[in-house]
Amino acid sequence: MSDLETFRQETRSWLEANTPKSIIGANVTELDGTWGGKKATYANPDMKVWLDVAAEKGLTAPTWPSEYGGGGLDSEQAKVLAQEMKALKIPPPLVGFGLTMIGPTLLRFGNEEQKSEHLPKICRGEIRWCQGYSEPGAGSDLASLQTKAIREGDEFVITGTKVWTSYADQADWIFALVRDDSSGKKQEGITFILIDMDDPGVAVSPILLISGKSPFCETHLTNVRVPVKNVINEIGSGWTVAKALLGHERTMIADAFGGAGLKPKKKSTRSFLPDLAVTHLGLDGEQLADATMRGEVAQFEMDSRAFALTVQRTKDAARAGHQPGSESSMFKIYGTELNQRRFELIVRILGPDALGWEGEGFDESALNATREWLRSRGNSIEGGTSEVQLNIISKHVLGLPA
Amino acid sequence: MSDLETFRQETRSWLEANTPKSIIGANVTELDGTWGGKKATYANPDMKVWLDVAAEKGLTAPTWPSEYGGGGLDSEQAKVLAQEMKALKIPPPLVGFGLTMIGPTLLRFGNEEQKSEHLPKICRGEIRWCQGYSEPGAGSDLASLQTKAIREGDEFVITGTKVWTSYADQADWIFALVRDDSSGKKQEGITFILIDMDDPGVAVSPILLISGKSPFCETHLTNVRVPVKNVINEIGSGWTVAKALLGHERTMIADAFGGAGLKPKKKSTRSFLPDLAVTHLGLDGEQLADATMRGEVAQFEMDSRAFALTVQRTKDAARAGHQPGSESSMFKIYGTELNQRRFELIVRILGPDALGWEGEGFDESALNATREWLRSRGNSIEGGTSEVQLNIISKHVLGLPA
Amino acid sequence: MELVLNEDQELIAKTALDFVAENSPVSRFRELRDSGEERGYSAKFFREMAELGWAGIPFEEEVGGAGMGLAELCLIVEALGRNLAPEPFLGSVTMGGSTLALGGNAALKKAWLPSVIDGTKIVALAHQEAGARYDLFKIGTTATKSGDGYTLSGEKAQVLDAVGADAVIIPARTSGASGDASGITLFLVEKGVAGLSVQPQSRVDCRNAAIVKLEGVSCSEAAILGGVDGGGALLEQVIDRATVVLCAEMVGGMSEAFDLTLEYLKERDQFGVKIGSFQALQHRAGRVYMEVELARSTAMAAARALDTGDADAAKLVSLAKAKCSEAYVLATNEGVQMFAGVGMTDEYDIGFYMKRARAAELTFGDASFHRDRWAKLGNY
Amino acid sequence: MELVLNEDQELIAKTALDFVAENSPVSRFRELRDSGEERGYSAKFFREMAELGWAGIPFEEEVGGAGMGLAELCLIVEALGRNLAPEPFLGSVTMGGSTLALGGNAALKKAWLPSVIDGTKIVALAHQEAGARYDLFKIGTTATKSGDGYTLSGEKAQVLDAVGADAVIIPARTSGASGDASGITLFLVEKGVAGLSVQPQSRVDCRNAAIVKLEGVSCSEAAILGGVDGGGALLEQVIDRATVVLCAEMVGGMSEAFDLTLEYLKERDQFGVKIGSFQALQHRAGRVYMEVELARSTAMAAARALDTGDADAAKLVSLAKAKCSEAYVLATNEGVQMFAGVGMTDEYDIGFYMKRARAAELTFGDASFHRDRWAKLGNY
Repeated sequence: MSDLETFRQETRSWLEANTPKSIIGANVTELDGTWGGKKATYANPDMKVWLDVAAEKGLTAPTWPSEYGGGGLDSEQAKVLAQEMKALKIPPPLVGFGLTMIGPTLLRFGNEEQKSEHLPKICRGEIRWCQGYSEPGAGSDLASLQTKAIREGDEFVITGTKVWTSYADQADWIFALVRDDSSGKKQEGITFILIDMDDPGVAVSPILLISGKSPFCETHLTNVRVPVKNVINEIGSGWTVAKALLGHERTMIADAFGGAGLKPKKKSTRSFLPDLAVTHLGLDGEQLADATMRGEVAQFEMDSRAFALTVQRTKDAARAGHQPGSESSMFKIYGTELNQRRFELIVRILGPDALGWEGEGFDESALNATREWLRSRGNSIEGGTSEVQLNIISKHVLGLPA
Repeated sequence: MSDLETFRQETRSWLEANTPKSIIGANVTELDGTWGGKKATYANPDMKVWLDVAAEKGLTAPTWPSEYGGGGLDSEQAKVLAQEMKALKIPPPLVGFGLTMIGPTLLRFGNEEQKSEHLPKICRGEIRWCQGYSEPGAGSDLASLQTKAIREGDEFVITGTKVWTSYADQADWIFALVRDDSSGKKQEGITFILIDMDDPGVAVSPILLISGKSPFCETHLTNVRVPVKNVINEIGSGWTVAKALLGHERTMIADAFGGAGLKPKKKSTRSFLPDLAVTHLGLDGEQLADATMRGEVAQFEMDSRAFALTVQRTKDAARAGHQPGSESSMFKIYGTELNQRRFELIVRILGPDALGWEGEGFDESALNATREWLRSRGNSIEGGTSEVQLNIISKHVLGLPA
Repeated sequence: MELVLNEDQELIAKTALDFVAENSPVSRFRELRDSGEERGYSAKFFREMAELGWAGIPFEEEVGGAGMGLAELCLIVEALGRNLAPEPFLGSVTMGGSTLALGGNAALKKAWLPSVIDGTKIVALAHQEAGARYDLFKIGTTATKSGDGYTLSGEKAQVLDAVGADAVIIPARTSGASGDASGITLFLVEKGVAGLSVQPQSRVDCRNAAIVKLEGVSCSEAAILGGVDGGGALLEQVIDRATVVLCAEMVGGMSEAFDLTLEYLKERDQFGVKIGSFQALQHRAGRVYMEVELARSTAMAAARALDTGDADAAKLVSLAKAKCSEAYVLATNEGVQMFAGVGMTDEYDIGFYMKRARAAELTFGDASFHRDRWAKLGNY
Repeated sequence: MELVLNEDQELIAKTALDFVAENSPVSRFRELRDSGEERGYSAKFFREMAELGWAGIPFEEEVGGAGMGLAELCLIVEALGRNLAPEPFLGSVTMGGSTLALGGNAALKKAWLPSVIDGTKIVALAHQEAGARYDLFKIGTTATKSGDGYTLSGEKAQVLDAVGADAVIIPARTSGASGDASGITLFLVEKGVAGLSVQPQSRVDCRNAAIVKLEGVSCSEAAILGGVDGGGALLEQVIDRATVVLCAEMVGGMSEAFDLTLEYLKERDQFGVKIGSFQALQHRAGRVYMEVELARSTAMAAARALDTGDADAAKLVSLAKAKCSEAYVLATNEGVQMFAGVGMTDEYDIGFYMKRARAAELTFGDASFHRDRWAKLGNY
């Protein structure tokens, strides 16, 4: 029996033995997953138990080296672990930007001291992280950021405002881009630094969106004193670190929309959107009563399927060892636009019943759809606007002149 | 009775008395209209008679001053004349670029000698004109034209190639933009000059389009000697003259497409496109069988109507004495795109039967539709591409920064 | 028909634009929203506008109106739409008022129209029920004969400007089945009568709307508009008028949303230049400009067609609503995208217009609904 | 299903691309067109390609095939589509060949398939009649029993690769009414038989196509494919396969058209810069790039689905044809627009691709036809 098979069986038995029964099959969404940190909350008490045993075993960060609290698994084993957890319906013990963003960044760019300082706390869910990139004046043009970092001895004194800092109000530490030097090209003089949000001078205020409440915050830094040893990579080399992380983020967003609109509803011969349309517009013979809507629903389903097939093609190619191209920009654009089209269609199918903001006389599901439609308008903006992605495609994929 | 009413009655009786009966009601298309010139052809012999009596009376150019062979009418009288000719189904005695392009240009920019030399010959249909603007290297960027005009005494020696010179193969004179000076800004050093195409060194070759034969030609000028007195306005001021003419041309093209797709077919309760669609796709109950096509046909009809209403709105505003804005660019873009959508729809409605190029097994009408569809792709290019028009709108209408 | 403003209309348009811009800028809409006040508009401010004669524009002189048309009313509403001023010109003046003017008997007209016109009374029209989408005839509310009157029972949804209304006109079924054009009768029900309840609803565009419940409300025959079983045609006629007025509001809204976007394109710096200098955005702005221009033409044409009883009126109404729906959604989607991050925040106004665009699109039929109607009217 | 080429496929693709690019660049297509030669392709060159084993790819080994699938055949056809090489892989190999392979009796297979595969014989399938649009079952051609055979009468339109064909397979009605799926029988008719005439047609894309007239052509039962009255299902099956092969040709064509456009954007100067530096054109090129990528994925998936008998195959075929039709038309419309003036001239190749895109779109159903089919297959 192959080592991988042995590993699979060991893993399964360990999972069966150590996972609290109450959380098995628990449907954990992004929101009620375990994000950890000092203000940690848990969907149910056993999720805390599960976090601790999993962390102990190194399963919160399966592929990280064990000396930093990871599981030390290779990608094959990690895939097996994921498959087994899926099979047993076990929710992830821990989620969040520590695992997906700053952790990988530290592994690639951090020094020994930084890694042993921060990675174990991430693995154990003790510290929750957030990202401090964008600023009021620096959106698509991120490199024009102005948050000042003035060197004073072995400290940087940091002042500026970061926007779109997701979940900053619940985070303990923030990894931020700051400007230590304005003399050269704007991409130079940028430093990637880790800031303890308990430090004096850090203030967080949530951002209200057109769709209502949001995880986004504005994070104000006023003369925050940060030790120079918190700088990742070299001083002034922050742009390199940031770019690596941005491409990564783009892929995550694209993945999130990879399947847009393809969830078939149970107990129906139709997929979700056609079913919704038939429910609200009725049938005319065998066909959806509103012919125009019928065409639009079909067009959307077909574009979604074509997109999903393209995502699959890229993954199959990567698995077959082909160098991945710059597909992430295409996926970001098309995936987010599909999501927007999806909610726009849902809202148009519901018609006037979709006009509710809250309260009396509107279905909960319709109210959600409306909020989701509004929220989806941000998809083509956050994580690099569609325009920026098209610039990237034009330059890096099509090789058109600047 | 108002002077205008008197004029109307005199005009009608004159027309009834002097128009050859055989041409009344003759449906004269752009092609078989009377273009005049040394190689003139006539849809029927009486069209020649009609040209001569009309020219004698000054009706080929009703609003031009009578001393140059025009009718000396004011715009009100000219409108009455047009109405009466329409009522009596009398085709125009003369058409062509002499009347629509170079004539008005001479009236505005020409000197006395030039006007009395050329205008009467235009009015009498003796000389046919064509336009020499674009060059192989100067399309959208017209001002970068390279046709050289070297001064030698009281002559310019002109060498270069002009493309898209419509009907150059049937024209007697060409009005052209040439470069007399390459030292300054590209818009400077351009001269607007009149060239007799019988002069040695002028060679014309027709251009074959993807849609087949076309009126377009390439006109090669090799050391053509042109008297300096043929320069319109001052030497080096040709760009001013050209721009005036270009806006004019844009409006003419927009007008040509103003009613795109709004010709209702006789003896049908439906307008043209729906009728065609029903003929080829059939009805399903009361509705066009192909629901998607039904939506697209309706969308096209509605956009066409909306466009026609917008053209009307602009004209009504002008009549009410409002300053016209830069609508001509919008009309050029939208009108030509409507025409393209129209033929694309027709071809898609016909389906496989629209795939003929010529000959056996295809309806004449289907063959025409296919050629027209191909030809229509040029509409968004000729007379200033849609991209150039959008640049104009962005700069001159929306005031966006360069 | 002439698609240009005459001198009187120019004057009305200018007065309205100046007055509304000065007295009800978007900031006022924001304050009203944040105040959470249920009515969502100011009855006092509405009366001030009425005193300018605005609410009487489309009504005959004998009832206190100005004897003008929708073309003129639309100039007022366009100004309101530009500034998102919430006063009840659509719900009361156009919907309630037109129903009274076109279907009311002499007594009803005399009793209500003058106060609708001077702004002292608000009359709403309950044109829809939940789940009916855009079918005016899908009516579950019933009116059963009892004695020499009727008893009404049922529930109406999102009745525009019903919160704080003095009366609500209720289409009810006196015969036939839900979906039938015939068998519909309109009743004017005064506020406070037993069995009537008005429950405010919170909409994405903050427009005054309410659920109107009728539990055995008794009505006299004197309260009937358009005749017994004859309300269907009246309802269609009124909604066509309301659609055109809504289109004017949309034209105002899309124009302002586009202006806001152009301003931002001219002032926002990224990559060291104004973002308005990016050709891709310039060309997209050019496309929005064209669609807004076309939408404006269709709205003007539809209003004039209804005023002159043009044979083409129904087609032109559908044309206007389809084009305005598409153009307003395009202008606001592009607007938010070009504002980018801040466009998504509640702090900026562009989001208000995006919500209003969607709400307007989904009122009285969206673009596909009216494309379908256009095709039907064209016999295909 | 794996949406990536395995090593064998990589090799086939490379070989095909190199061979076709070298031996049949677009200039060859232009020469063939200008020569006005009726067949429009070279029988000799086709046999050379067949000798490379290309024509036998999708057929079983016992008849001389390579026992591979459509996925592999599509690699060849994509290379042909890129260069507009006109050899009859669609008409004879795919349509004629598949009909024989799927519906032919032992004798017919033995008699014809080997020579279809070695390129010595051409067999066409007359799948359409004038005015039928995309309805395979709208068949006016009749086959009436006479003695122990049948007599065929009727007219077929635009029979692909019929000019110079050695046999044409004729779907004819043996029972039922035009439009019925049942009652259709397929007959193989050899060239030269009495009553058969083949009249070349000139199409916008110069593809080999002909009117096939049958005036009392007699056929034996031995020439029947798919059984009496059972040809409808066979016809559908074959056209699904042909559709996928056509999609591969379209993917090749749109890729080349897009490459030509990118080249031009990089070399053409206007206003002192390369036109490819204009952001508006860059973003539109980016959109074309995405649509071409999506179209390619759908074409690959559809071919594999048919090869593996995937339950979703029919939906994927419609998906591929819809996406490829839209993407090819978009890529060529944008191409001509970006080439501007010269793009409209016969002298440049981009126009060939625009014509080919339209012709392919209108063959076997355009995007709306397949959107409709997708919805039907999805029960709405």
